[in-house]
Amino acid sequence: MKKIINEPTKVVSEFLKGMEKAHPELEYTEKLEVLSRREKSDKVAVISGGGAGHEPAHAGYVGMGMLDAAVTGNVFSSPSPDRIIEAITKMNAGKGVLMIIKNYSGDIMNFGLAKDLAELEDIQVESVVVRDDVAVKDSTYSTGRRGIAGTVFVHKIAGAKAETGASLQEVKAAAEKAIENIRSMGMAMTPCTLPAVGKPGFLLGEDEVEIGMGIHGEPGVMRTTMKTAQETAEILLDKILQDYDYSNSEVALMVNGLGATPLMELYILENEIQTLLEEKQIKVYKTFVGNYMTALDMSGCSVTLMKLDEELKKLLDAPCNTPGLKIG
Amino acid sequence: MKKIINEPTKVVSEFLKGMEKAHPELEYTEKLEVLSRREKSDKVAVISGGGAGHEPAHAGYVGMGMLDAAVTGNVFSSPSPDRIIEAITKMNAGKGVLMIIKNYSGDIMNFGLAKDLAELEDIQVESVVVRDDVAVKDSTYSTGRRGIAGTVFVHKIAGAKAETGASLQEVKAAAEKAIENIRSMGMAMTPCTLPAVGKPGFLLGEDEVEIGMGIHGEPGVMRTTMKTAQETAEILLDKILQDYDYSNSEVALMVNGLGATPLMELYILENEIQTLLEEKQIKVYKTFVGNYMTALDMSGCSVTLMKLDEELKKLLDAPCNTPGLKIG
Amino acid sequence: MGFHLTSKDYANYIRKAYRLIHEKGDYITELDSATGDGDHWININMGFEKLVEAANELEEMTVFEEFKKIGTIMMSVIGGSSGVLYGSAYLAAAKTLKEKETIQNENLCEVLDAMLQAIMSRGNAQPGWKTMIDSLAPAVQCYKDCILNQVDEKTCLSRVKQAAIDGAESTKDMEAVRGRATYQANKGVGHLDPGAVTMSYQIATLMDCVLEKL
Amino acid sequence: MGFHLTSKDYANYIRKAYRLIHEKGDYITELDSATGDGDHWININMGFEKLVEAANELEEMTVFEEFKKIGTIMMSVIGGSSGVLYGSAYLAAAKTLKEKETIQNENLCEVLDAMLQAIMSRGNAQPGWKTMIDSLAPAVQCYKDCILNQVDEKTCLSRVKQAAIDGAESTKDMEAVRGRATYQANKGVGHLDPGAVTMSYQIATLMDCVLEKL
Ligand SMILES: Nc1ncnc2c1ncn2[C@@H]1O[C@H](COP(=O)(O)OP(=O)(O)O)[C@@H](O)[C@H]1O
Ligand SMILES: Nc1ncnc2c1ncn2[C@@H]1O[C@H](COP(=O)(O)OP(=O)(O)O)[C@@H](O)[C@H]1O
Ligand SMILES: [Mg+2]
Ligand SMILES: [Mg+2]
Ligand SMILES: [Mg+2]
Ligand SMILES: [Mg+2]
Repeated sequence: MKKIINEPTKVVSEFLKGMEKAHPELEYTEKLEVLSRREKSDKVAVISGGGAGHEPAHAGYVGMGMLDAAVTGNVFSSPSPDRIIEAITKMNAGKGVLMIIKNYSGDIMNFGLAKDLAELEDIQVESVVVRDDVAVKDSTYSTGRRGIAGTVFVHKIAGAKAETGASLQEVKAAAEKAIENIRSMGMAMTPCTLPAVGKPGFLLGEDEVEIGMGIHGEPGVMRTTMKTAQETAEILLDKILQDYDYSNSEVALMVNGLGATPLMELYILENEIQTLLEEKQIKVYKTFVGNYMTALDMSGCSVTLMKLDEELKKLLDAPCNTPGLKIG
Repeated sequence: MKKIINEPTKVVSEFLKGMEKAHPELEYTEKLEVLSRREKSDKVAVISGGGAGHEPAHAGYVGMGMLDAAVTGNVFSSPSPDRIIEAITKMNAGKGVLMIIKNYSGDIMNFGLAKDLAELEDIQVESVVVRDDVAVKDSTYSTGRRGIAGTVFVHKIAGAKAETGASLQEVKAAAEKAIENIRSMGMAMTPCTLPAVGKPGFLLGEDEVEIGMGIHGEPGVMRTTMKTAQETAEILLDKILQDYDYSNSEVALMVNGLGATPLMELYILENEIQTLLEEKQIKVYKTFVGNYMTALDMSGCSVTLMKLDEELKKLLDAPCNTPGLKIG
Repeated sequence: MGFHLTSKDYANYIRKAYRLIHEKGDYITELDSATGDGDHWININMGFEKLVEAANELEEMTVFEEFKKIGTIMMSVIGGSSGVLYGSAYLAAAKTLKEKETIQNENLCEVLDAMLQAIMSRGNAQPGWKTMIDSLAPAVQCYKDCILNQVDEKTCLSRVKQAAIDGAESTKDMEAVRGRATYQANKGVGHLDPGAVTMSYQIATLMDCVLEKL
Repeated sequence: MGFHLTSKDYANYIRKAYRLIHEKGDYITELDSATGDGDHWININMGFEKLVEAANELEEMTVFEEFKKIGTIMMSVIGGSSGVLYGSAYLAAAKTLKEKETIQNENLCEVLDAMLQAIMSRGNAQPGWKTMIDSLAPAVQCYKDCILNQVDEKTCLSRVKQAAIDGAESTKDMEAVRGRATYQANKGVGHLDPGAVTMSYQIATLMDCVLEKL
């Protein structure tokens, strides 16, 4: 394993220290692994978080127009409730706190417990759960769909809504509208290596890819041979369009890299996706190409669509200034 | 080789088509592989370019406050003079054109020939050559130092100066001042694979890294075992500080990923660099962490320092809005 | 007459459980990589490492305080799904030990039962869903049966141990409903659940520790 | 009486050179990977591919037009260092062919010399600097010597071919001054220069083509 680290157990705290030094407008709370905006504003606080390993998510989306704080767990592990409570109490300005949770058992349980505890302290906390990954069957019986790259759109929408001075319920409603309209689908070409494990968690053959693999290297839905960019675009988009009707609508498109995929390849894929969307008369209002929600050093990609109405367009276009996303 | 591409010979044009679609403010000139700003402004034009494979460089730095156009060659191959002339004639607004060239024989020759030809058409063309890589001995006899990640700072400075309405000579002077004050040093952990070749150009052992490797996988100055982030920071920074005296000055710091290195690791390295710079009383004015100048799918990093005076600070802080860098 | 488990005994159990868990690193990581995200061992191992560091302190506490402390440490150090589940389990178990000086046979059964209820409610999960519950639940059931049937302590403890181990083994054929194995097309069938296996290590070690006291 | 190389002959030479270059892909890529950036073969191969596509057209031109066209194609298709160097070389060589119908012995020597001068001036490079020049320069020198000494054409052409091949071979022990091999600590010593090797392929193939005409 070749990684630019010191000790596997210290990666999270050193990463966040580095973020604080690189971005003086952000503040790091040691031990609790919370990164927050230094200037607390008088509005609904929007927080998110989860296991580390998805950089720039989530710490990279802290800043004007997106998150007020991000809570980081160990690599691929949900943060514990005490960390989450720190973010809640620190950023609550009396208007309440919205938690944006990706749909994983661990996150649901930890954020859920933190919410219960915060409410005992009379802090108003609401939560929304992102479940955009169409690789996983939705189900009310099981945990259901995972939250993946689409989460970044939810951060953007909720953050922009909060900046308008909206109420907690309104911010929550905007986030939920976004969630309703977001679907994603991913593909992995190489495994990822947890720093503390030191070797990849699984193997893929020289010419194999895994469609639908999760952002923690959880097994996908289909293993197949490497396809062309065009075929890959078709496979990923088909799965999304089968699940949700985007026809005759305007969408935001995100082509996301999982960490080790060159930007050139992401744009090549994006080019194919645009062609397909045009054929299907789905109009792309805004496009995002880059590493937004990664899986350590995995190579691969995901495609996300968010259907837009006038409100979502306005919120998407609203300015934001975070290390991971700048608009306006 | 697993790459999200269609055909190796088409990667450059498909990538640039994807960029045009994702960023409607940019325009792609087919065949000549030029990406330019759609709105031509009445100022000195700043152009750059080089072989593909360094994305977001150079096409990703086209936009307000940086480049007016980028010319792309095949992967790792300098663009031919006809492509460069297209960028020059297209973006010249009568105030002249500054070409920012990375110091490689091929680029020097191709841009040089293009300059000669453009001057025959009565277009004023000036050029500056970036040679920031301290891994290579500087020399007037041989080609001398390569241009690597520091080039992005030169784009920023020259672009900002041009936006002020400065003359070609003034823009050139600002770019040269930046170049004088920039040094970089890199390290590679894995090789890169040219799409048309399909297998890595060299091999590194399970625990080996190469200090000073170029952004085309050109051999470095020393092969050694994988070091901790702290040791890596020391090795790279020492080499830079041995070459140029940054003591008691303010600097811009860039910790650049070569393509496949997770952002988390770049911030961990940056954290160590900041500690070392603090010890040496070098004040960091602004920090950049991310994939700015890559080498296809190589994993590794580089560190760049630019010494700042008041003019450079102002130009660095000036707003820019490009796919690869947004400020203000 | 039966056993009396002191807070010192429990601290010793922690040390012993840590050794076993620590040793099984590659195996557990492999299990979580096959159906999950590969971090289960790192996290639980780190949790036990911290518990062992605190063991001298734990020895001096009442069992109530000791369980509360263990729960707090586990919740914050382990993180992930297991952290909050074990944290909730220990905090719930602590409640059954208020004002107790030692843990005796019936108490131990109550402790395990409280843990089970806490995990099921926090995890919103049932037995048979391919989780740590599938090791703990049969162990608790077995314990209750033994007490009901007045089985002698030694036999009882050995049976509980075996039930936990068999329970973990039984997850192999189960389809996951909770946890990351649900994302797999075949719901993880054919693979052991890592959380059930580490649960069985803890129960087995605990039973061994108690058996030594008899 | 000596050879008369027509534009059709030269187009045939292009086809033949392409076959040889195409065949040597792995070898040349390996050479450029060892001391450079690994793209030399891809680029020159692509250039020749385009030349072959244009070969029918080239056959119909005067040799002057043919060389100009080849230069333009090479410059724009090959790119990199080699593209601009070969482009300059062919454009300079074209000038020596103005108003000529065929290429005869002395003309061919002039063509190669013009190419050499163009490459040296565009590349700002000298013989001995571990570049393509180190195959071309000795070939030109040899050609000039043969003409001076009135060596018969057959012997002359064979010697030129050998000089190009030996010249490429001689780059193995040279230290690079231009090109990417300069970035290496040992300046590429011990490795052949890829550009010199592909240059020697072209010269050797060209000489073979001419020899067939005798
Ligand atoms: N909702 C749940 N209820 C009970 N146990 C669960 C639940 N979700 C996960 N588990 C248990 O946790 C184990 C995984 O723990 P861990 O790897 O720490 O968490 P994560 O899945 O968040 O990475 C699983 O093997 C399973 O036994
Ligand atoms: N300045 C120069 N003068 C003459 N030949 C050169 C010069 N620079 C490079 N070359 C030749 O070009 C070859 C490399 O070509 P190529 O791989 O296409 O270019 P690049 O180095 O830009 O990738 C070298 O092997 C060398 O023979
Ligand atoms: Mg996890
Ligand atoms: Mg090249
Ligand atoms: Mg896990
Ligand atoms: Mg080359």
